[in-house]
Amino acid sequence: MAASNKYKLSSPAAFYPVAGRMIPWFGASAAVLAAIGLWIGLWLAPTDFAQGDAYRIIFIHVPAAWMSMFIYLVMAFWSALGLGFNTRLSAMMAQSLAPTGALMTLIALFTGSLWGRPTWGTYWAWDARMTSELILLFLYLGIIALRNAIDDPRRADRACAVLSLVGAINVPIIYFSVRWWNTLHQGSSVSLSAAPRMAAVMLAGMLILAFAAWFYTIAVALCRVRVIMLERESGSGWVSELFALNIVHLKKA
Amino acid sequence: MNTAAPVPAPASLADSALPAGGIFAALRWSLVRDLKVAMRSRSELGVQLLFYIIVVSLFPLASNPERTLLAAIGPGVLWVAALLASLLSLPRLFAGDYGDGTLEQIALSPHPLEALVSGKILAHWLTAGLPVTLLAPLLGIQYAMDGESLAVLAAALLIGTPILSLLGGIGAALTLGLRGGGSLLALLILPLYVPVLIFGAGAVEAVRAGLGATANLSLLGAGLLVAMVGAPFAAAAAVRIALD
Amino acid sequence: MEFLAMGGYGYYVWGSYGMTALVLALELVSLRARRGRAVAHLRAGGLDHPAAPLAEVLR
Amino acid sequence: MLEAHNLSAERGATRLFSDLSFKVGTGEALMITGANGTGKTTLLRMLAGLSAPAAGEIRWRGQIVKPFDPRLRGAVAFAGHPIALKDELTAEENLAAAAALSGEPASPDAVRSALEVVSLSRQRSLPARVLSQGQRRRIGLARLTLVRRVLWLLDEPVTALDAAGTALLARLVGEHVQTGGLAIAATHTPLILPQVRLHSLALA
Repeated sequence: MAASNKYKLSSPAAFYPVAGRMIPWFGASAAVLAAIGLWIGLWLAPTDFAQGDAYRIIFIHVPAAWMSMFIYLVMAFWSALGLGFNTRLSAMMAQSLAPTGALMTLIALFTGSLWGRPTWGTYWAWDARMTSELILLFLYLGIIALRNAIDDPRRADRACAVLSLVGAINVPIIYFSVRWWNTLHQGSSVSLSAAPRMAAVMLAGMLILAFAAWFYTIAVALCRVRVIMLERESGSGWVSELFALNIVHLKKA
Repeated sequence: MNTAAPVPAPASLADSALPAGGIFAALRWSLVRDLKVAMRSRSELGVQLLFYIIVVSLFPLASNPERTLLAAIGPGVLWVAALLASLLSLPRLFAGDYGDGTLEQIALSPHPLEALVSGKILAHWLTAGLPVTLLAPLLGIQYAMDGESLAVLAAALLIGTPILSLLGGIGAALTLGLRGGGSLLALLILPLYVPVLIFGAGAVEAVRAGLGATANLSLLGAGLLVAMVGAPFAAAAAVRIALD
Repeated sequence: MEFLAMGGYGYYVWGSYGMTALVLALELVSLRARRGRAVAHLRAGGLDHPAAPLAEVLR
Repeated sequence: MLEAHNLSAERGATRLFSDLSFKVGTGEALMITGANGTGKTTLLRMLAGLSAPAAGEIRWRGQIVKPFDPRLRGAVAFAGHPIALKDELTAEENLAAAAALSGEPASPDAVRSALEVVSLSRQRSLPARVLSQGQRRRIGLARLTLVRRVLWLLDEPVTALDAAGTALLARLVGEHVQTGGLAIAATHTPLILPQVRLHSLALA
């Protein structure tokens, strides 16, 4: 039974080399898109009359914020798949996305606060979107902490899957309640969404950088999932076979 | 020695039929049993209630007890303390049964685990959430809150604290038997408590601002309905995962 | 050098871009280190606990 | 009829046992022996439907059962380690709760007679906290007689039992199996079960 699904993509043994081949492609396209995006954001886009050049931070802040939300939903998707069909690979994919998602949230937070300083005069103004990002960061850290607290990989996969699904249901509720709370107290004057009117070139810059971030995330996630496989499948045959070959190869060279 | 043992005819239940009484029998079983166990260790309940009182009384010491300031921070303090009190009493929900092996018997019962878990969550609310709800208005007087906001505070807590128990039940089941369970549980669950905190404390704020709290209370009510339907399933799944 | 000044907001703009680049670089470095540890662990026979006798490990 | 087909189990990265197959029919008992850490308890928990095997499948009455399968939950009485008792509740309350949990609530005198079988009627209203390990094990036996289940899964049932207790255990298991039940026990000291078709399975 094991031999037949060795070549089905859902088995780690078959996915390991395939992921290996895909990583350079995603990495390269991420680099190219990032270069174009940065060139637009830092050079091509005109200086804004109100915020001067400080607004250029949105070319990093907005894509990172988008990605932090998007990665969480993709993670919840893989978790649901892993929980539903009991496939180890999808659970490993969910596990590999969490750190990058947390980092994207972190980037969104500190670029947002660095942008807030010149525009509102303070690093943190309890703006609706920034507050929701902060809570999203806690959700990510909760999943990573739960993952580290459980030794048995199978239980860790399923527990983190339940947590990320419960979290995914709560993310829109949290965003809605924080926005409600924000408008109730501060009104919309102090809000990041009061970005300068969106010239076409700026939107293009942000979209390109968003895709760059997405390809970067895929490349990193594929790298990490391969490492997770090495860590977890060390008992199974294909890993030792993989490394037995390397060792022999090394001896010959 | 004693009379011949009654030879049990090994009748097993019809293969997958729900036992008599269906989900309410299951819910009642775990509710009554958990309340009986809780009543037998009443002192622990008292200590957790004292925790709520102490935390609430600390804040005036940390700021100048000037009445208008206290009235402004009152709802927030009473609500955050309610979150922490609920969090503190959550391990009682499953950890005892997990430790003494009864959780396995509950999970292996023909009764639906979701109903059994709901009964336990209801018992937790009755012994943790409800006392806090009844106590909060009294403590609100310490915070120079007028009668109307105290009433809305009690109403918001009455609807909000069951949500805390329901969401908390999921977290308690997920962190069963883990190292650093307490703080891990806080990290997992407090972000999910944020909407309840916002609408709960917001209800009292809205009344003080003269806007009326119906919007906040109805949103809390909607949250409660969703949590009542969804949380037991997530918690039951988490229990099964923990027992694996 | 006007480009670097960013209209006086250089600190914030380059701060943001610099920190982002730093964070991403750290992620890649830590991932490579994690892979190195996993491979070394496999090369050492893939046993969960170190193969060396306990006494030697504790020393 | 309980069948296991090439079951295997893992704990962390190490494999406990693999390709384990056996059959236990009605009126039969199976003794599982093996040193500590060979996976006896893991196997019993798998058969009870508490945990999923790493590979292989379990059939109950010819149908494959997944963990927490309702069919299995209606048929299994699992006496694990530790005995499932609430320290705060009395012996009687624990038994009544266990019976109600099993879906067939027992009348107070049924509970009392079950306690009498294991000669614990004098300790009827003592909280389980104050009972000795042997007495707690006897309440576990009383639960087996009270909660009528076809498949008994017993994990180290003899521990902490005195000679009389062990004899009582053997008699109860024997009667259960002879009246068309099944029993699987993980044990170090083999149980002497007269006139019972006994299989044994050693885990290495």
